Amino acid sequence: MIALTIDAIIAIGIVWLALQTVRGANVFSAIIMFIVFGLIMSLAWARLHAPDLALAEAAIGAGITGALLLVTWRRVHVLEGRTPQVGMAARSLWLTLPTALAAALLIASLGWVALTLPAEPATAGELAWQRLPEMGVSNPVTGVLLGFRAYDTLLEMAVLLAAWLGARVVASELRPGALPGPAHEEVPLVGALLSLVVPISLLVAVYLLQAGGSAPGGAFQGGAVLAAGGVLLCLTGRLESADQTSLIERIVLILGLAVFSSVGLMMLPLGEPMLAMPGVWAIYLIETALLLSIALTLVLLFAAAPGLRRSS
Amino acid sequence: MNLQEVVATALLLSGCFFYIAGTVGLLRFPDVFSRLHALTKADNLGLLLICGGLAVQQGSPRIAGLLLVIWLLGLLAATVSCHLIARRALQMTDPEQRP
Amino acid sequence: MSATATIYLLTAAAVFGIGVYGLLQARQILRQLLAINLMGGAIFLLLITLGGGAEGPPDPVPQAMVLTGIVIAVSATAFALALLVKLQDATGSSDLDPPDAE
Amino acid sequence: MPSELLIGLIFLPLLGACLTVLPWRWSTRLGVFAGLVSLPVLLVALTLAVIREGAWYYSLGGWTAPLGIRLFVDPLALLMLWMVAIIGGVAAAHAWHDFRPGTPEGARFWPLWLLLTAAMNALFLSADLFNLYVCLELVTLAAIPLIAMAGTATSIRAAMRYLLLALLASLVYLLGVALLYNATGTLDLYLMTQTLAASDGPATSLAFALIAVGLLLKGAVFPLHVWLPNAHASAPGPVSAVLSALVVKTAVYLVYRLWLWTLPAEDPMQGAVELFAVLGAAALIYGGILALLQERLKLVIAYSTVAQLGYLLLVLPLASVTAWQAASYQLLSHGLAKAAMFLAAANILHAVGSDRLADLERLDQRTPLSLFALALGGVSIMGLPPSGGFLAKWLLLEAAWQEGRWLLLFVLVLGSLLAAGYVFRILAAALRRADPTEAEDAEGTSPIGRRQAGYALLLALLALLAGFGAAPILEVIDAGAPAGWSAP
Amino acid sequence: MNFGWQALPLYVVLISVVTAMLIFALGEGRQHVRTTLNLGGAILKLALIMLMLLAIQSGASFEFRMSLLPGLDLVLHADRLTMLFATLSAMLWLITTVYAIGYLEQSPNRARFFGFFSLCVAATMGVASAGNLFTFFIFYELLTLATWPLVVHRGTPEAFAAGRLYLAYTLVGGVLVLIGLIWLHALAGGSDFIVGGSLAPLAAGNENALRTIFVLLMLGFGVKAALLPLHSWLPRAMVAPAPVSALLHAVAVVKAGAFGLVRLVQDVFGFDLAASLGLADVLAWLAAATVIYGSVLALRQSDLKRRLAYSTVSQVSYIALGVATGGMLATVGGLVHLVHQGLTKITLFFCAGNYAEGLGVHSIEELDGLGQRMPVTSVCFTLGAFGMIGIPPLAGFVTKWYLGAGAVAAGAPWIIAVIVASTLLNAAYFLPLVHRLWFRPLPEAMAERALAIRGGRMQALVGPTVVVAAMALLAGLFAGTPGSPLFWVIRMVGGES
Repeated sequence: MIALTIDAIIAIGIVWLALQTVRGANVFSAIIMFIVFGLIMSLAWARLHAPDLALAEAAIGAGITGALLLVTWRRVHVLEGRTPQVGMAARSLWLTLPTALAAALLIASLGWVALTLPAEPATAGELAWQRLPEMGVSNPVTGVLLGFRAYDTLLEMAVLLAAWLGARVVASELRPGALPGPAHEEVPLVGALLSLVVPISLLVAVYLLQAGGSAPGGAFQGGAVLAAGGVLLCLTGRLESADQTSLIERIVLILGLAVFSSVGLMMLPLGEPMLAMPGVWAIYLIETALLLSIALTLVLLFAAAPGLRRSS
Repeated sequence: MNLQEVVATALLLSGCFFYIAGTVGLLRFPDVFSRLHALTKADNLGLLLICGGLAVQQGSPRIAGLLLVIWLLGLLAATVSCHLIARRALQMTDPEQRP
Repeated sequence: MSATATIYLLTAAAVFGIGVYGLLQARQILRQLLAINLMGGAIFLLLITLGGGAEGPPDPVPQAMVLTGIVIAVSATAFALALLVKLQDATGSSDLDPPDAE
Repeated sequence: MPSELLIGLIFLPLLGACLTVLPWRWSTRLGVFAGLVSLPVLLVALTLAVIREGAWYYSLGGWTAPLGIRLFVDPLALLMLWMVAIIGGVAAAHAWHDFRPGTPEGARFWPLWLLLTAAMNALFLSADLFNLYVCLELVTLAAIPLIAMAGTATSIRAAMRYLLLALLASLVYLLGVALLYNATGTLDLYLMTQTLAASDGPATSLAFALIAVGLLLKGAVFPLHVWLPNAHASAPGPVSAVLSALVVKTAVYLVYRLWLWTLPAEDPMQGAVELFAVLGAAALIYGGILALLQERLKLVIAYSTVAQLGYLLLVLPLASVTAWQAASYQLLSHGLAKAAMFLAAANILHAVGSDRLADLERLDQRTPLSLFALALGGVSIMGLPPSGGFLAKWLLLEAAWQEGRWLLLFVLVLGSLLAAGYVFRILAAALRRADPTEAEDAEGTSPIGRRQAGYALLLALLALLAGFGAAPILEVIDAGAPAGWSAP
Repeated sequence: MNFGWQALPLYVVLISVVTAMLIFALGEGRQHVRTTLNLGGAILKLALIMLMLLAIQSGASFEFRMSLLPGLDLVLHADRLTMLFATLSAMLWLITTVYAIGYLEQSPNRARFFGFFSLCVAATMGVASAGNLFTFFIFYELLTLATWPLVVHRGTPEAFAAGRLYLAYTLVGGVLVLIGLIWLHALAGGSDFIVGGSLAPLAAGNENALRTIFVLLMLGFGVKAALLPLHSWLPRAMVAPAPVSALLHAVAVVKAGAFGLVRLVQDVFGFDLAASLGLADVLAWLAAATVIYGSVLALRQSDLKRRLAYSTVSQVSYIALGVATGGMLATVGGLVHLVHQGLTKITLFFCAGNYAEGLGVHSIEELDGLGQRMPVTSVCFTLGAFGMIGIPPLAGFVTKWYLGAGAVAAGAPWIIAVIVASTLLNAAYFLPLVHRLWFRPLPEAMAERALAIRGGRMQALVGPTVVVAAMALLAGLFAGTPGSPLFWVIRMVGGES
C-alpha cells in the first residue's frame, strides 16, 4: 500500500511537472521544471526496477540535458538582448481546442491499447536472461548493450559523434566567448568545491564503469558523470574554449566508435562473426573508450566550442 | 518491529519533516536570503537525518560510510551554491535595501 | 496487470498527451524541444512499464532500448540547441515564425 | 565471403568518418576514399553473391535473431545500396571542389557525409526495428547539419524545422516499435511476421499506424511534406541531391519493408495501402502544381520530389510483379535524375548567382553542360522516352492497368503532364533571351565548372541509360519481389 | 541483340544522335567543323539508307532488337514503308541542312539549333524504322522533345507561347498514345508491325476495346498529323525559323503523325480489321473534314507562312484519307503523297524563307511583282503551288488521281467530291499568290529594297530550293518510271497486300 502511494505520488509529480514544463510562465522556469521532471523520472525508473535507467536519467536526462538547455537559454538570451518572457502564446481557440482534444484522444487510445495488450512472452528478453552467462557479465542491461545488441550501441556512438559534428558545423561562426566565461571574481569556496568534486566525479565515473558489468552503471552513466565534472570546470572558468580541436580531443572523440568498430572487426579474420566479443576484457576496453568519448563529446557540446584548454 | 527499525523510521520521518519545513520556507519566505536560509539549514539537517536513518536501517558500516560521503558532498554543494546565489543576489540588490 | 503498472501506464499516456499539447502550442523552439523531450520520456516510461518493470526486474531489452534512446535524445537535443543558437545568430530571432511574420 | 561485404558497406564509411575527424589532409582523403570509393567494388561482389545465392541474413555478434540484430540483404536492399554508392559517390565528387580536405569547410563536411553514407547503408541492411530507429536518427542527425552548412538564414530555418519534425517522427516511430515489441517479443522485422499472424489485435494495428505516420513524416509524404521543399532547396547542391535522391527514400523503403514483408497478408492494416495510394496521388498532384508555381529553380526541383514520392506510394495497392518492377525502377530513375538536376542546379546557381527562374535567361550560353544535365534529368522526371523514368512510368501504368485501377491511371497521367509542365517551364526560362537581337557572349566555362557540370551530366546520362538497361536490373529485382507480389 | 550488319537501322538513327552530340560538344564557335559534321552526317546517313535500299531490293532484311522491359522490345527494322519515309527524310534533311546553314549561320545559338536539328532527324529515323508500336512511341516522344527547342528557337515571347501550345498538344497526344499502347499491350502483348496487322485474331469479343484503342491512338497521332480538332498548334508554330517550319511540315513532325496513322491502320490493326470495326470510316471522315477545313482557313490567311501552314493541315490529311479509304489505289495515293507533299511543301517553305530573308517579305500583299526581283525563287514557288493544286503532270496530280480512282474502287465516291472541293480551294488560295508574283507590278519601295542575301548565302538558300523544286517536278513527271516514289509505293502495296 505504501509502495502504491509512493508510486501514485511519483506519478502525480511527473504529470504535474510535465504540465508545468509545458505551461511554465517563461522558458526559464519551463526548463527548471523539465530538469525536476527528469529527476522525478529517475525515481520512477528506480520504482520500476530499472536502476540503470535511473542513473542514466539523472545524469544524462536531467543533468546534462538540463545544463545544455540552461546554457542555451543563456546564450539565446544574451544574443537576443531581451528576456524571452513571451510565455505561453495565446493561440486562437479554434486551434487550441482541437489540438488539446487530439492530444487527449491520443492519451486515451494509447492507455487503452497498452492496458489491453495481451501478455506475450518477451522472447528476446527471456533469451537475454538465459544466455547472459555466455557474455561474462551479470548485469543484463550491459549484456544487451554490449553483447546481444552491441550494434545498436555502436551506431548510437555514431549518433553522438554526428551531434557533435553537427554542432560544430552550426557553431562555427559563433563569436568567441559564447561560453559562460570565467567567473568575474574568484570565490574561494568554488576552488574548494572543485578540488573535491572533480576528482570525485572521475572516481564515480570509473566506479560506474567498473560496476556496469555486474551492477547498475556503465559507460553512459559514467561518461555523463565525468562530463558533469567537465561542465563544472567550464562553468567556473577553469576550462575555456579553444579555437581549434586539438589532436588529442579529436582522437578521444572518435575513440569510442573506432575502438568499438576495431574490436568488432578484430574477430572477423578468425572466422568469428562481426561484433563477436573476444572476452570480458573487450567489453571493458570498449566501455572505457565509450566513456571517454561520451564525456568529452558532452562537455564540448555544452561548451559549444571546437575545443577546450586550461585557462591561463 | 525491532529497535533498529524504530530508530531508522524515526530518523527518516524527522528528516522528512525538516525537508518539508525547508520547502515551506522556500515557498513562503519573502526574499532570496531568507529563502536560502530556510533551504540550506533545514535541508542539510534533513539530509543528515535521512542518511542516518538509512544507515541505521542497513546496519552496514560500508553503507554508512558511503552515506556519510553523500551527506558531506551534499553539504559542500549546498554551501557553495548557496554562497554563490547569495553573492549574486547581493550584487543585484539595491545597496540601500541590503539587509 | 498490477496497479503499479496501471499507474505508470497512465502517467506515460498523460505525459505524452501533455507533450503533444505543448509541442502544438509552443511557439518558442526551446519549448518545442522540451515538449519533444517530454514525449520521449513518456515513450520510455511506456516501454519499461510494458516490459514488466512494475512486477520485478524488467526485460533487459527495453531497458537497453531506453538507455540508447536517452543518449540519442540528448544528442539530438544538444544539436538542436546548437542549431537554435545559430538560428538566433543568423536570423536575429530564436523562433521559427517570428512575431513580424504574423 | 559475402557476409564480410555487408560489414564493409557499413563500417568502411563509419571508420572513414572517424579518419576524417582527424586533422590531417591525408587522413581526410584516406577516409573519403576508404568510405566511398570502396563501396562500388564491394557492391559488385555483393551483387554477384546475391545473384548466386539469393537473399540472406547475417547475425551480428553471432547472436541469432530474436536476441541479436540481423542484417538482411535482398535485391531491394541491393538496389538501394547501389544508389547510395553511385549517387552518393558522384555527389561526393561534386562536393570535393567546394569542401576540399584541409579547408575548414572540408573538415566539417566529410565526417558528416560519411556518417550519412554509413547510416543509409546500415538502414537499408538492417532487419531490426529498433536498430532502424537508431539508423533513422543517425541519418537525420547527419543530414541536417549538412543542410545547415549552406549557412543562410533560410537554410538554418529549414534545418530547424526539419529537425523538429524529424525528432517528432522518430518518437512516433519509436512508440510504434515499443507497442510492437510488447506484442510480439521480438524486434526482428521478419521474425515478427509469424507472431503477428498468430496474435492479431488493435494494438499491432495501432503500432503499425504510428510507425507509418512517423515514416511518412520523415519521408515528407503529402500532407506531411511541409519541411521538405525549403530544406532541400536551401542545402548545398550535393547535399540537396543526396537528400532528395536517397534520404527521403529511406522512409519509403521502410514503408515497403513493413507493409510488404513484415505485415502479414491478412492483417487489416494491409488496408492502409489504399490510404497510401490516396496520399501518393495527392502528393503527385499537389507537388506538381506547387512545382509549377515556384519562382526558384531549386524549389521547383524540391517540390518535384514531393510529387515524385507520390509514385512510390501509388504502387502499394497494386501488388503485382509489374508494380514491383515499377516501384524499383521509379526508386532508381528518380534518384539518378533528381540528383542530376540538383547538381546541375547547384552549378547554375554558382554560375549565375541566383536560381530565380527570372534570372536564368540564356543558360544554354552560360552553363550549357549543366543545362543539358538538367534537361536530361527533367526528361526522366517527366517520364518521356528514352529514359529510366519512362520505363518506370510505363511499368506503373501497366500495373495500374492490370489491376483495373482507372483512377490511378488517370492520376499517373496527370502527374506526368504536370511534371512536363514544370520541367519545360524551367527549360523555357533557360532558353529565353532577354533581348532577341542581343549579341552572343558565350562565356568560356572554366575547367572546374566543366568538371562540376560533368558530374551532373554523368548522373543524367545514367538516368538516360537506365531507359535501356532495364532488363538485367529487373531480372535481379524480380527475384526480390515480396511474397504475394510475385508472378501468379 | 545484334550489333552487326543487321543493325543498320540502329546506326542510321545513331549517326544523327552522334552528330547532335558532337555539335553540342563543339559549342558556338568552329563553324566550319560544324558544317562539315552536319553535311558529313547527312551524307553518310543517306549513303547508308541507299545501301539498305539496295540490299532490300536484293532480298536482305534488317532488324535490331533489344529487350527494354520483359516482354517489351525496342525493335528497329527496315520494311518498305520504312524505306519510303527514311529515304524521303534523309534526302530532305540533307537539303534542309544546307538551307539551314545558309539561313542561320549568322544568327546566335547555332550549336543549339543544329544539335536539336540533328536530334530531330534521329527521332524521325527512329519513327521510320520502328518495328513495333512501342518503339514508335519512344521516338515519337523523342521527336516532341527535340523539336520544342527549335520551335522556341527565337526566344521571343511569341515563340514561347507557340512552344507552350505545341507542348500542350503533343504531350497530351503522347499521353493518349501511351494509354492506348498500355491497353493494347495488356490485350495483345508487344507485337511487331506486320502488314495486315496482328490483331485480327483478337477481334472477337474485344471490339469495343479495340475501337477505343484505335481512337486513342488515332487522336494521339492525329495531334502531330494536325487532324481537325487538334491542328491549331501548327500555324502558331510558324514563329520558328523557316528551316524549322520546313522540317516540321515536310519531313518530321507532321509526317511522323501521318506515318503513325499509316502504321496504325496498315500494320497494327490492318485495314480489313479497321474497316470491319468501322474505324476506317471514322478516320476517313475526319481526314476529309480536315482537308476541307484546312483549305478554307488557308484561304483566310494573309501571312504567307500561315497560309502555307493551313495548307499543310489540309494536305497531310490526304495521306490519312488515302490509307483510310483502303484498297490498292487509294492506299497508293495516300502513301505516295507522303513523298509528294513533302517535296512540294518544302519547296514552298524554302521559298517563303527566301522571301523573308531576302526582302523581309512576310505577308501576301508584299508578294506583288517579286517574280522580277527573285526570279528563281519565284519559279520554284510557282512550281510548288501548281504541285499542291494538283495540276498535271506535277506530283500533286498523281496523288489526287490515285486517290480519286481508289475512292471509286472502294465505293466511296464522296471522297472524289472532297478532292475536287479541296483542289478548287487549293487553287483559290495558291493561284492569287502566283498571280501576284508574276502579274502585279513591283512596288517602288520593294524595288529599291536591297536584297539581303548575296553570294554564298544566296547559293545556300536558293540552291536547295531549286533542288527540291526539281525533285518535286521530277517525282511527278517521271512517276511512271522505275525508282520513282510512285513506283516504289506501288510495288510495296501491290507486292505485299
